[in-house]
Formats: sequence, C-alpha cells, structure tokens
Amino acid sequence: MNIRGDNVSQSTKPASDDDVSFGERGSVELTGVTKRFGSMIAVDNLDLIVQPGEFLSLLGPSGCGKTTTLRMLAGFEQPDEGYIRISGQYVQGIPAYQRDVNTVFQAYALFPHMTVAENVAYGLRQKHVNKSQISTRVAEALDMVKMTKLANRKPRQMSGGQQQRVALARALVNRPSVLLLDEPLGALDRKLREEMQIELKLLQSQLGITFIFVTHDQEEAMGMSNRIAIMLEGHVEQLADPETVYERPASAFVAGFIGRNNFWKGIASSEGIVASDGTIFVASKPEVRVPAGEQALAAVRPECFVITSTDPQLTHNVATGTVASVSHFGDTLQYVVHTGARDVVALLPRAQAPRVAPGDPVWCHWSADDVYSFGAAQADLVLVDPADAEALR
Amino acid sequence: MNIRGDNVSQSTKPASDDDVSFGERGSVELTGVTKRFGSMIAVDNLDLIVQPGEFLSLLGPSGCGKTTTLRMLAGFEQPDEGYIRISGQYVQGIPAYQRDVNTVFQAYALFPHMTVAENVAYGLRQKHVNKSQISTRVAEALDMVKMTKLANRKPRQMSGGQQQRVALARALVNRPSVLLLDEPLGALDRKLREEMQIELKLLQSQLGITFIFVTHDQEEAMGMSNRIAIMLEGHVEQLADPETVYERPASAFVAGFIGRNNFWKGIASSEGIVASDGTIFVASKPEVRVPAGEQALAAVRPECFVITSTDPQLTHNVATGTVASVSHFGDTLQYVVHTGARDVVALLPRAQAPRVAPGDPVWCHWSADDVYSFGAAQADLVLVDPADAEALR
Amino acid sequence: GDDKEATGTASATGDEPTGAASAPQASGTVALYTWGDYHDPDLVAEAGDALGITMNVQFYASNEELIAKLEATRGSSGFDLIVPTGPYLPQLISKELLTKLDKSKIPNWGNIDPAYLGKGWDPGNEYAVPRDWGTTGFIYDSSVITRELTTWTDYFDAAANEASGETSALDTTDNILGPYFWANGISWNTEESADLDAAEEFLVNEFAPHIKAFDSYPSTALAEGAYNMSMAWNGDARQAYVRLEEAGRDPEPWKWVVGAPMTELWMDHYAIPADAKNPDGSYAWINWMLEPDIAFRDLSYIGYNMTVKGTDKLAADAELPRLDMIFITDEQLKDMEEGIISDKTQNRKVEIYNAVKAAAGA
Amino acid sequence: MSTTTSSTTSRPKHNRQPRDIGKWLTAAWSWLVVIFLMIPIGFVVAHSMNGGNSFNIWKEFGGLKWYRELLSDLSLRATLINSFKAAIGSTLIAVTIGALAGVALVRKPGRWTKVFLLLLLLVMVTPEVIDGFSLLSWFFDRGFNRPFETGVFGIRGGMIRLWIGHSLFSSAVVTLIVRARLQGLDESLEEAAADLGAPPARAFRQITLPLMAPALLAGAMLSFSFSLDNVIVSSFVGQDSSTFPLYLLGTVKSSTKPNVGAGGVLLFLVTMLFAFVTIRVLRRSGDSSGDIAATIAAG
Amino acid sequence: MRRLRAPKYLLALPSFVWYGFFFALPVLLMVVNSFGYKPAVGEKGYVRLDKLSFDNYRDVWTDDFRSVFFSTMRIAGTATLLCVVIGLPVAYYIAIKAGPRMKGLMLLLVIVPFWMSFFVRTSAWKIVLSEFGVLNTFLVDNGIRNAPIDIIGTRSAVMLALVYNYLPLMVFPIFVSLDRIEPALREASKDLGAGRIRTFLSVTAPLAAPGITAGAILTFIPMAGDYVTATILGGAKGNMIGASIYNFAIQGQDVPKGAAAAAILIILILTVVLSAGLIVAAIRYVLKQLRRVDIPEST
Ligand SMILES: Nc1ncnc2c1ncn2[C@@H]1O[C@H](COP(=O)(O)OP(=O)(O)OP(=O)(O)O)[C@@H](O)[C@H]1O
Ligand SMILES: Nc1ncnc2c1ncn2[C@@H]1O[C@H](COP(=O)(O)OP(=O)(O)OP(=O)(O)O)[C@@H](O)[C@H]1O
Ligand SMILES: [Mg+2]
Ligand SMILES: [Mg+2]
Repeated sequence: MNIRGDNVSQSTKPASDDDVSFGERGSVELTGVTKRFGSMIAVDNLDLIVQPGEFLSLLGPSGCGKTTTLRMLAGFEQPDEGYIRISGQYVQGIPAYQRDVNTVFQAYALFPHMTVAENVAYGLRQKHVNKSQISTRVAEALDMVKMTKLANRKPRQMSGGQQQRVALARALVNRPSVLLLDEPLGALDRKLREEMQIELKLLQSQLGITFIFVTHDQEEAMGMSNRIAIMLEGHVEQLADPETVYERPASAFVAGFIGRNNFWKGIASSEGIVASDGTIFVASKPEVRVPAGEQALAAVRPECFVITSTDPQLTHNVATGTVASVSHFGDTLQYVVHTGARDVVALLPRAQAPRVAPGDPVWCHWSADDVYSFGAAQADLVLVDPADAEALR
Repeated sequence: MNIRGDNVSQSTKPASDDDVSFGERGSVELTGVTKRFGSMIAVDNLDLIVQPGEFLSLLGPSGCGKTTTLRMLAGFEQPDEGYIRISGQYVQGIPAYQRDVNTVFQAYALFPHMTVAENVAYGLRQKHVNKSQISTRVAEALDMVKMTKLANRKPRQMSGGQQQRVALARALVNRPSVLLLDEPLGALDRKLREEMQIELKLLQSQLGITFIFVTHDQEEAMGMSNRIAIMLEGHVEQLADPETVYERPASAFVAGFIGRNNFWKGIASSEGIVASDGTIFVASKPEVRVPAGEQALAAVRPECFVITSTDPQLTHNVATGTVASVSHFGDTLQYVVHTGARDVVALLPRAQAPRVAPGDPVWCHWSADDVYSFGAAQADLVLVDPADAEALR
Repeated sequence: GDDKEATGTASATGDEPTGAASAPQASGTVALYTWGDYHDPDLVAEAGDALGITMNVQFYASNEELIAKLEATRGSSGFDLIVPTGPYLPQLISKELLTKLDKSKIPNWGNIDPAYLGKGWDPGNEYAVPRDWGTTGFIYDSSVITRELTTWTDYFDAAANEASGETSALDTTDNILGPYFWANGISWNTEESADLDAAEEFLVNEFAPHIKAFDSYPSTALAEGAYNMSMAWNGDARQAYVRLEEAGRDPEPWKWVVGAPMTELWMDHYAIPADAKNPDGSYAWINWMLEPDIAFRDLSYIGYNMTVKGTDKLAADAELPRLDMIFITDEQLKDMEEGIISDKTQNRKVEIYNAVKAAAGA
Repeated sequence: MSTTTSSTTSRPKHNRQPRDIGKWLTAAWSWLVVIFLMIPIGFVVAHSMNGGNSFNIWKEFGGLKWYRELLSDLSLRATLINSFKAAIGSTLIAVTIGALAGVALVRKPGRWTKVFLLLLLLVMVTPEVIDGFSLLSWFFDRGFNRPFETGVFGIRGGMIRLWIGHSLFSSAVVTLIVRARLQGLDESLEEAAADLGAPPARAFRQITLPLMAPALLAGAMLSFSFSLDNVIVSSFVGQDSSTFPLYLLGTVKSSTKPNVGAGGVLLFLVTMLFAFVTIRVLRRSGDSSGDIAATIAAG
Repeated sequence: MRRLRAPKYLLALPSFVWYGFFFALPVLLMVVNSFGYKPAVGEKGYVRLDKLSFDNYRDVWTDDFRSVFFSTMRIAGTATLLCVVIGLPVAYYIAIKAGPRMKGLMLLLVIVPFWMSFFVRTSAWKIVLSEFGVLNTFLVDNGIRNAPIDIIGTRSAVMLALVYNYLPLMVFPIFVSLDRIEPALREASKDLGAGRIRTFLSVTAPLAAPGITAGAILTFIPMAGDYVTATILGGAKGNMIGASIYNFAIQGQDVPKGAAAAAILIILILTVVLSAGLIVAAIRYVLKQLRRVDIPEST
C-alpha cells in the first residue's frame, strides 16, 4: 500500500526489516527535513528512510531537490528544519569530513591541481591508509572505471565522461558506509554506462554500502535499485520497489513520470471514469478511489493498447478515432490515434501491429487491469504530456 | 554501402544532394581534420560532411573526440591538420565570434555574474537586436525550456538541469545557421527531455538550422537525427541514417556500440563462421566478407533469438546451453544462456518467452538475416561486452 | 640574528691606526646614530683593532627625527653615540636626553680648536664635542646668469628671473626662511610675527613659483643639468664641481657664493645619550676621532671642516682641491649666525614651510 | 554575423593558425612595460660600476671597486643584511595572517566581514608616518616593551619591530589579493575535500592553498618588495637594526655614491637568488598539493 | 550530538589581533594625542594631555592643507588610472594569453625590478631623463631635437615616479583575479558573437572586478599618503599631503598637530575611497539596468 505526500515515512518502513536496523552502519533517515534558499523551498518536509546496504534511487523532475537532499546528507547544507540520522546518529553539527559518507558530485568537483591518481587517492590519504595500499586501491578503482591509462592526466585535459569516471572512482575508492551519487553515469555512453552499472551493483552488494543514487535514466533506476523514491517539488511522491512504482504508481504524477501514460480527464461515476467524449474507463485496481461526481484522471500506458480496424464491440475501455501517424522503432511500432478526447499514443510489437495507415479509422481498447485512476489534483502536471504536445503538431 | 575509416568522406555525400549544397548556409565540411593535445591524438584525420538543415548526431565512446570536434567547429581549437568549411567558407583563421555557429557547452559555461535572462539575451545583444525584440525572444526561449519563472536567478542558484536548460536557451535564441549541442539534454529527466527533443526538432525543421548533436542516448539519436556519425578514437566509424546504423553496422564496433550484440569469435569458412564450440553462423547479408580461413566475428542481437526447450534440429545458427538467469524488464524477459563459447544474452517479449528456469537446457536459434559478420580486427573492442561481464558473475 | 651579523668585526687594513696607545680602554659594541655616509667607513672598520670596539651604525635624516626617536624611546633608546647639530643641543639637554661628558675620558680634548668651543647651545661644552661645521650659500651657472650675484637678495632676484623654474632650495624649515631674513637684515632667529608674516608673503608669492625642487643635496642633480642655481651647504657645493667634471661639463662658469650679508653657521657634535649602554666605547671613539690624522681622514671623506686643530694644514699638504670651500675665513665667520630653536616660532615656521611647498607644487 | 569574406572561399594553402591579435598586442605591450620597468635597473647595474664618485654621473668604468668598498663598509653591509632579514620576516607574517584572513572573508562571510574590511581599509589609509610613530610610542610607552625593546630568542627588538611595522600594510595587501582570488573560485572543491574526509585544516592546506597559490606568491612578492623599500616605518622603529633604505635616506648630507648602486645590486641579486631557491624548493617538495610554483605556472 | 562551532572569523583572528594590537590601539593613542598639545621646547615628553582641545585640528585645517590635499588626490587619482590602463593589458596577457612558462617568467619580470631598492631604482631614472642624461644626449647628438627636454621636476616626472613604483601593485591583483576565470566563459561569449573587446567588457572585466578594485585600492591609498616617491623625480611638483604630517610631527616637533593632520587625512582618504566606491556602485547599477532583460508577462 502506497501512501502519498506527508505521511510517506510510514510506508517507507520496509516490512522485512524492523526498526533495529536503523541504528546499523549505513542506515539513513531523514525526518521532516526542509531546506530553503531565501523564499524558495528546495526541500519540503521530506521524510525518507534508507536501509543499510540498500540501493535507493532518487528520481524526479529537474529542480525537485535531489541534489539538495544529497548535499544535506553529505553535510554541505544544514537543514532548516527536521533531522537527519546516518548510521543511527543524528548528524546535525557534524561536519562533512566526519561523516562516513562520500559523494559523486553532479559537476564532478575534481581537484584541478591534482592528477587523476592523486584525485582518487585523496580520500585514502585522509584516512592515513599506507602508501602501498593506496596504490593498490587507486589502481583498482581506476581500473574499474577504465581510467588507468589516464592516471597521470590533470582533470582539465580530459573529456566530460572521463572526468565523470574519475569523480566516481574518487568516491568509490573510500568504501564509505553511505555513498551519494548525483547522476554519476550521465555523461557516459551506453556501453560504458552499462558496464559501470554492473560494477557498481557488484561493489555495492559485495561491500554492503548504502547507495543513494540520483539518475534521470529510468531503466537504470529500475534495473539497479532496491527501491526508488520519486520526488516532486521537494518531497517524496512515492517510495517503493521498482515494480511497484511502475505497476502501482501512487499518484498521477508518478504514473506520468515513470514510463509513459495516456491521461484522460473525466468525471468519476459508479460505472467508472467518464471522459469528455463519453469514453468510459473501468479499472480493476483503482489506486485511489475517487468519489462519484468528482473530477478524476484515467491513464493507460502506450504498451497496453490493442488496436483493431474493426469495432471490438465493447461498452467501456475502448476509444475510437483515426490514425494520425505510424512510426517504426526497431521492433515496435508507435501509433498516434486521433480520438475525440485526445490523441492516444500506442506502442505495439511488430507481431501484433495492425496494418493500418494514417487516416484509417481504428479502435483502441485495453484491459481493465491496465487502467489507472487518480483524483484530478495533479491534472495540470500530467495533461501536458510530451505525447499530447507531439500529437498537437 | 558503408565504408569505414579514412575514406568515409566519400560515403557521406548523400545521393540526394550534389556538391552545390555545400556552399549553402548551414553546410559543414571537415576534411582530414586532426587535433593533437601533446602526443595524444584527440581527433584523427576526420572527414565529415553535414548538409544544410540536417540533424546530425555524433555518437561515440567517452573520450572519442566529440567535444573536440565541436570545439574546432566553433573556433575554440584550431585543427593541427585538415580543413573545415562552414556554409561553404573555409574558417581557418576566422575567430569564434565571427562564425555563425552557436554552442551548447557540455559544462554549460553560464556567465556567473548575469541572471538567466541576461545570459540568454547575451548573444542577441551582441547582434544589436533591439530591446523589445530581445525581451520577446528571450521570453520565448525561456518559455521553451520552461525557465521563465527563474529568469532572474543567477546560475549558481540553480540545479544542474536548470543550468543546462539555460545553456540550451542561450544558444537557441540566436538562431545561428549551425548549432552545436554537446549533450544538451543529459541532465534532464525523461519527461522534460522528451519535451525538449520535440521542441528542438520542431525548431530545427522550422528554422532550417543545421544541428550537430552529441548525445549518449541512442534512442534520442535514433529518434531525432537525419544521420548519425559513430565516432571511435577520433575518426568516424560510420555515418548513415539511423536505420542503416542499426541494421547494417559498418563495423563490429558499431554493431556492438549501437544496441546490444552477442559476439562470437570464429574462423571464416565456406559454410560460414565457425565458433570455437562448433557453432556455425551463416549470414544472409554479410557486411564484410571475410576470406575463408581467417579469424572473423559473428554477432546476433539479443532480440533476435528464439529460445526453445526442445532441440530445433538445425545445423547452423543455433547454440545450445543451460539457462543461467531469467530477469523481467517490464514486458520483456532477459535470458542469459550459458553456451559452450560464451554466455548468450537474449531478450524476448513476454508472449514468446519460453517457460524455463535457470539450470534448464535450452536451444537458442536465430535467422540468417540476423547474423552480422565482421573481420576480427575489432575483436578486442567488442568481446569484453557488458553481457559477457555480467554473464561471468 | 645576532650582533655579529649586523655589525661585523673589524679587520686590520693597511695602515696602522695611530694614537691607539693613549686611548681609554673600551670594548663591546657602540651604537652610533648618525647621518648617512657621514663617517669614513674605513675608520669604522678600523675601530675594532684600534679601540677594541665594534661600531653598529644607524642613520637618521634630520635632527628632529633624532630627537623624536630619543624622546619616544626614552630610557631604552639603545644608542651610545649621536651626532646632533648645535641648535638642537639645548632641548636635548633640557629634555635630559644627554649624558654629561666626563672629559677625563677624552684625553685628546685639547686637540679641538678653541674657536669652536663655548658656543651658545652648550656654553661649557658639558654635553657635546664639536665635530665638524659648515655654512650655507648658493652656487649658480654664470653662463646663464651673466651678472654677478653676491647676496641673498641677488639669489631671490635671479630665481625670479634668469633662473626661474631652474632654482633649488635646501629642504629644511630654517634654510628656506633664513635667506629671506638675512637678505632683509633680520636675524633668522627673529620671533617677531610681523617678520614671519612678511617672510611668508614673500616666499609664497615671490619665491615659491620659481622653485624647481627642494633639494638638500643638489650637487648631483645640478651636474645633471637640473638647476641653474642652487642653495647649498658648502661641502656639497664643493662636490658639485667634482660632479660637473665627472659629467664632462665645464665647471668654470659655476660660481659659489657664501650667503651675504649674513648666513648660517652650523656645527655637528658628538654627544652621548643619557641611556647609553656603552658610554666608554663612545668616549673611545670620540677621543680617537680627535686625533688630527684621524680627523683629517674623516675630513677627506666628508669634505667638511673638522674642529681638530691642524687638519687644515694636513689638507693643504695633501692638496685637496677647492680648499676655500672647506675652510671658511675668519672674516666670513663674522657674518654667520647660529640657529636657535624657539618655542614661539617653530610651529609658525613649519606652517610657512608647508605653505611654500604647497605654492611651489601647485 | 555572416562570414562571407571573399578571400576565404578557396581552400587555404596551408594550415594557418588564426592570428590572435589580442595576444600579440598584449604581449607587445607587456614587453614594453617590462622594458620600462627594467630600464632603471640596467642603469643601476651599470652605474654601480662607475669609476667616478657619484652614482648618477657616469665617469668611466670602475670595475667592481664599489662592491669591494661596500663589503668592507661594515655598517652598510649590516644594513643590507638587516633589510633582507626584515623582508623575510615581515613577508612570512603578512602572508600567513593575510592568507587566513582572505580565506575567512570569502568562505566565512558574516557580520564580522564589514568590521574587518573597515579595519583593513583603515590600516591601508593610515599614512606610514603615523604607523611608525604610533608604533614607536606604543612599544616604548607601554609596560610590555621587553621583547620589542631588547628582543627575544636572540632576535633584536628592532628587527621584531620592523617585522611588525612592515607587516601591517603588506598583510592587508595579501588579504585583498587572496580575497580577489578566492571570490568565485569553486567552493565545491573544498566540499569535495571535506566529503573525502579532510578536516578543514587539511582541506585548506591541500586544496585551498594550492588553488590560491598564485595569490600567495603575488602577495609574498609584493610584501617582500614593500619591506625592502620601506623607509618611513623603519626610520621610527628600526633603531638597532638599520636598513639599507634608511642608509640611503641618511645620505642627504653627502653625495650619493656608486656604492649605493652596488648595495642595491647586491640586495637585488641576493633576493633573486632567494626567490629562485624558494621556488625550487617548493617545486621539489614533491607533495603535489604543495606544488605552488607549478600551480602558478599552470594557472 | 551538538558541537561547539568555531566562530566564522576564526581564520581572521590572527589579523584581528595583529591589527588590534599593533595598529588600532597605537593609532588610537595617536588620536588621543591629537587632542593634546606639544610641550615647550626642552621639556620632557612629546605630548601634554592635561588640556584637551580641537585646536590642533583647527590649526591644521588651512587653505594650504586643503589645496595640497586636492592636488594630491588629483595626482594619486591620475596615477591610479594610468596604472590601470598600463597594468591591465599586462595582467591580461600574463593571466590569459601567455603560455604556462611565459606566465611564470612574466610575473617574475614584473616584480623583479622591485627588488632593487626603491630610492636607487627611482633616482636611476635621472640618469636617463635629466637634462644631460642618456636620453637627451642621444636626442641632441643625433639631431632629433636641438634642445634637451627637461622632464625632471615636472608633473610628468611625478607621474612617472608614481606609476613606475606602484605598477606591480596594480598588475598582481588583477592578474590573480583574471587567472581564475574559466576560459570556457570567454569561449561562450565569443561563441555568442561577442568580439574580443565586448567579451572583455562584458565577461572578463566584470569577473575580474574584485581584482581591479583591489588593485585600485592598493595603489591609490598608499599613493595618497606617500610623500617621498613623487619628490624624487618631481621635485617641488611632487609635494604631497603626507609630507605635511611629517612636517608637523617631526620637522615642527609637534606630535599632537601631526596626529591631528593624520586623523584628518585618514578621514578624508576614507571619504574619497568610499565615494569612489559609491560611484562605481552607481555605474554598475546603471550598466546592470542597461543589461537587464524584461520578460513580458504573457508568453
Ligand atoms: N586539453 C586537453 N589536453 C589533453 N588531452 C585532451 C584535452 N582535451 C581533451 N583531451 C583528450 O582528447 C580526447 C577527446 O576528448 P573529447 O573531450 O573530445 O571527448 P568526448 O568525445 O567529448 O568525450 P565525452 O563523451 O567523455 O565528453 C580525450 O581522450 C581527452 O582525454
Ligand atoms: N543556492 C541556491 N539558491 C537558490 N535556489 C537554489 C540554490 N540551489 C538550488 N536551488 C533551487 O532549489 C531547487 C532544488 O535544486 P536541486 O539542485 O536540489 O535540484 P535537483 O533535483 O538536483 O535538480 P537537477 O535534476 O536539475 O539537478 C531548484 O529549484 C533550484 O533552483
Ligand atoms: Mg541536481
Ligand atoms: Mg565531451
């Protein structure tokens, strides 16, 4: 059961673990944390509990407060309100250098006067690790990010992706109890990125480090995380394992943010949600029950449509219109269908794709299992969807 | 027909256009361009021709010279060898500020002492556009990147994604004949990214601006580009439209870099390519004919496998082994199958997925249409594949 | 940082120092606070062998600075020997900054020409030992100023005419005011405010606009062509001829004029600060300096008249050039007056001095 | 801005780097300025070997006789040594306290900054005469004058007073330069250091310090030359440690001889040697983060 | 666990102590003295405080004082401007255009002349510029001019002496702040079509502003109090206000009056500096308004 907004903290206590684990090395707990910059609220009464050794991804729109949250954990910013515990310890007033936390900075923050190797060795030198061990561990870390060859370069002499890998190695090599990664793979090509993902995951499971991982790559988040926190305007919209986030989005925003969704605005009734053009949406698993007579949102993912050129003779969960465009994406085809209420975007595997051309009349239908319904509160956030925008042109 | 390496330039002249177009506003031509940093060769005898109004993506591994190429086009670096023409004009000796080219910098390079609006207005002010028009155009640009609300912020007070959007707006607003974009959407969440993609594409087609676009997001490149240039170690491996790059990779490197591929090393024979465990690969469309008796590479994409739990009774294009793992990715399933020569990664839609569990013996087979064959020159580049790495664990 | 580095130990050089036998016993370091380049460095170096003392020499730029320093550091100034000018002795004495001399420690006292003893600033020579003396006049280029100049009146007149903008004046309060008073037959020690007002009026309006520089040591600049006429002390004026020759210019047209109808007589003295830590060393040095041949060596170095009897003869024997500019005749001496520092006028004089400088700089 | 220039439509003959006019102009200007700064130095060197008795007026080549004379003139030699010692001491003080204050101004701003900046401004605005005289009366009027009067640890009181007096203005200069350097220098680097476990002091030494090395070097060089040139403050507090400029100032009663040039040249050479040795040592010190000389060279 | 937080000004504490003890308190003592009076000649001590008054201030505040003050401000202001004009391109070249090796070399070349003693190096200009100096001899001998130019003792000579001696104080701070500006920002500016000059004016200069300000303060203020430099070459034309303090306090042996003059001078220079700051702020405000972009409400 997912609960939205202010009482997220309740839902974040994983059933499998009890409270004892929060004192363990690597646990992270934020309670009612608020951070303001002037009048601007960057993080807004945020609650979040991370298990020791967990891989937690932070996902959210640009400017929603992810970096700010990490900065408070690392100790560069002080929360204006609320408390933070790391490894069970309240960290107010504990300076960054005394926290067993390392960060991969979004903008890298490499030391320009040090070589790659020196950058990576820096954290170990602070801990007075002996020289030979430093060499070994730095070499290992550089090897992992494939930067061994450039060990003696200065940061300014490297490409963006190379710099990012150094930033990653510099944090990793310390094996802290909590690792904060702010889009650590964003500047890497897909192949390298996947290799790094595997390495990171491996490292994390081997060493039991808690990862708090900011990314904009949803596949990455889905593939790597134990749980994902979806943030919006400084708070957590949903905190759950990847499948739940995808399958049972806690809010219209999450449904629209993760994967794609076609949204309809309508009125809740006893039958279901009735859109402006009369399309009726019946959901088998309404996440949020909207009282009859109120405005509501219904959503269906592009992958969930069946398109036929004949009328499937259904009373609900069907929309009819004309094909606006068909595009090929490798083995999938994307249809944009012009219906009364909105343009529907549908993705179908080539095998199931009907042979229709733009202008043809078609019926799109879907199963009740694939319908999400929400209150209309976030209608503004989801209705101007890229698909809509695209369709309008 | 795609030709590799040094004589790429020949193949880059699109059949539809003749040389006349290279004098047009917005054409870009690089001939034998080389750039060295000390002994390190960042760009190596690079040839590239971009049509006016074309959307060209540069794809390549980290450090392959993409940024360096853009910097030479913009005029920040001078090629050590070779020539560059922009809009038909040789640009040696023409300073950056006289080139009708604008850049979205990989690290943004926003002016810290100016507000967002002032940053965006900067280019227009240089052209002495009148004040009211500046306001309108800046407002439009900011609106497009959804930064209108933050127009009076200073760069330092913004999140990474917000800064990136300002950098984008700052370049776009000038409507140059050539726009260089160095990972311009890398720090944006998927939704915003897709919206920006659509806006960019629209702008490009409306204004006829030539885009040279560096990205690590292959889908993005595939979806937006007229052509894609795949770079490796400072040169162009392949330059072609997205479909060709995917369907008919010019080299093993490209095949491994774009999408995923399972590679086998083997010996070319009259029958086909024979892998170490005896698997025989017969290709219907060999890109590169390898003389019999020489080492060769065969590749099959994960999506192209059929997995059965009974022997399909084929003599070639089949491999047998045991299931190492099965993972679910939304509507697809990923199988890792342990065969004699290597671990095979296969992706199957749920509908066609066999019900097998790790440890079960299975047969993977594929169509001759799906086999790529290459010489063994790039074996080192492709054989240590993330899939291999993953499989080894 | 120890004393050794700062002072060095003297090493014997060529000639044997003379008169060392009769010198009083002394040892340690003597901190001599004096004008720059005012003592033959060879003598300073030889003091070690000759007297058993090492000299640590420090420098000041004006008597006022010397007094200010002694006053501010009263009791622990750290100096053993100073070289103040006569008119400043009274205040040094009444401020109790000086030690009364023990003449028994200066066996060579008798070598001093009595003409220089018993001056008004220290009538019984209880505190100070006269060392050297000189006067003030001016030097001009007769190829530019073709008429003959003989008095301070001529000086001011030439400054306003032929030498306008090419004239230098000495850079001290008294030396700017003095010539005006002398030219007008007034004592430079006048305390009449009307005199001072008139002086200000004249100097600011009639003299200042023509001044090129306030230069207490014009000889080099003069030789470089900076001035056509310079107020100067005699020793320095004498140097001007040497400089002119060195510069390859003909010194002949340059004429030296001792100020008239009256001019200054200044005299520097050795004195021992009240808080001296090594007065015996100071006595030893003073006594040594009173040896005629030592005094002569000092004279040859600085070019001013020494108070020790017989140095003039030694100088004449050695055929030092332009002796007339070193040694002043008794007749000239009659028209020279010593300065007095007065409470009543000191501030006013500084005001005038500031005003003249402001007018000259405008 | 269209780039249509007729001359460039054909392929250029060879690869011509574009002329960086700005570079050539500023380079030419800089060399002119350096020549301007160097002209007098050349003449000082030449005239220190003047055979005549005046520094300014060339007579004939006199070899190194003034150098020999200089070295036998104990008091003059002592002033050179004192000048050098005073410069080293005051530079160390100025750079240390100035750097710390500069860092604090930029990194820990608060209400105190205004007070401090005002104090700094006052320090700079106050004419040296006043610094000198007030320091003199302060040292000797108050009860705590021991170390400043007689010295401690074998260092003379006068030398200590010179260090203090000279360091006042210099440290203000260092503070301002360090501040100018750090303003806008990426704070995230220091955050990164803290993140990697470096306590503030170490992060300062290993990250901030090398990053502001150009400022420190600039400040140190300026402090050093201020001290070498100081006359006014020295004339008040120098006393038992007379300096070379004081000697020069004191020569008003006599002529400026070439030994003055020789003294200048000697001090100059020693300082230069010292600077080079210092830079060498800093470069040698191996520790990359202490590589100040390399940093200044590389920006 | 809550911890004791170090005060923000911790790093500035050494400076605070240093200035407090060796500057603020002694100078305060001086200011107190300025209300006293001078003892009669020959009396012990240099100040009497049994009767306090503003008399000294009144006596010091004369027409002459004012006129010299204004001419000093004019001279120092002009010289500061000249230093900016001459020094900025040099700093720019060293920080931005010069290669790494040249950078170090140039910095050294700019500072090295200042290791030659101030008095010696400045008066060496006379060797070059005096009426029978090297330059005039050359000009006259070669018939370029028929009469020598007399530079020494003119306003130009005053400027020469000041600029020559204060130039590095301008170059170094500007260099230091230019040096830290990301090259990418200049690239971005050029990319957006701004030429060299506009790039300099709208990106480089604003970002180097702290350095230019520091340079201006560091040259202007000491120049305003310096009374030696200008006279070496400028003669009577180099009369600066700082001299009156020396004249009152030392020549006139009236320390209280000198202290009053100093206090007035400190206040005046502060006023000038602060008003200059206000003017600069006003100009920046205007420029900012010009640069401002108003976003229309409805888009
Ligand atoms: N200033 C420099 N000095 C030395 N080498 C450099 C310099 N700039 C770039 N390089 C090297 O040149 C190569 C190409 O760099 P470039 O920045 O063009 O890569 P890129 O393709 O943009 O990579 P990325 O995707 O990581 O941004 C890299 O190997 C890099 O290390
Ligand atoms: N120093 C600051 N002053 C004012 N506002 C700030 C400051 N830093 C961040 N903000 C604002 O706080 C909000 C959260 O910023 P944050 O950097 O945490 O976003 P983010 O989630 O990391 O975004 P992105 O994905 O774009 O990096 C943003 O709206 C940003 O504009
Ligand atoms: Mg962020
Ligand atoms: Mg790049």
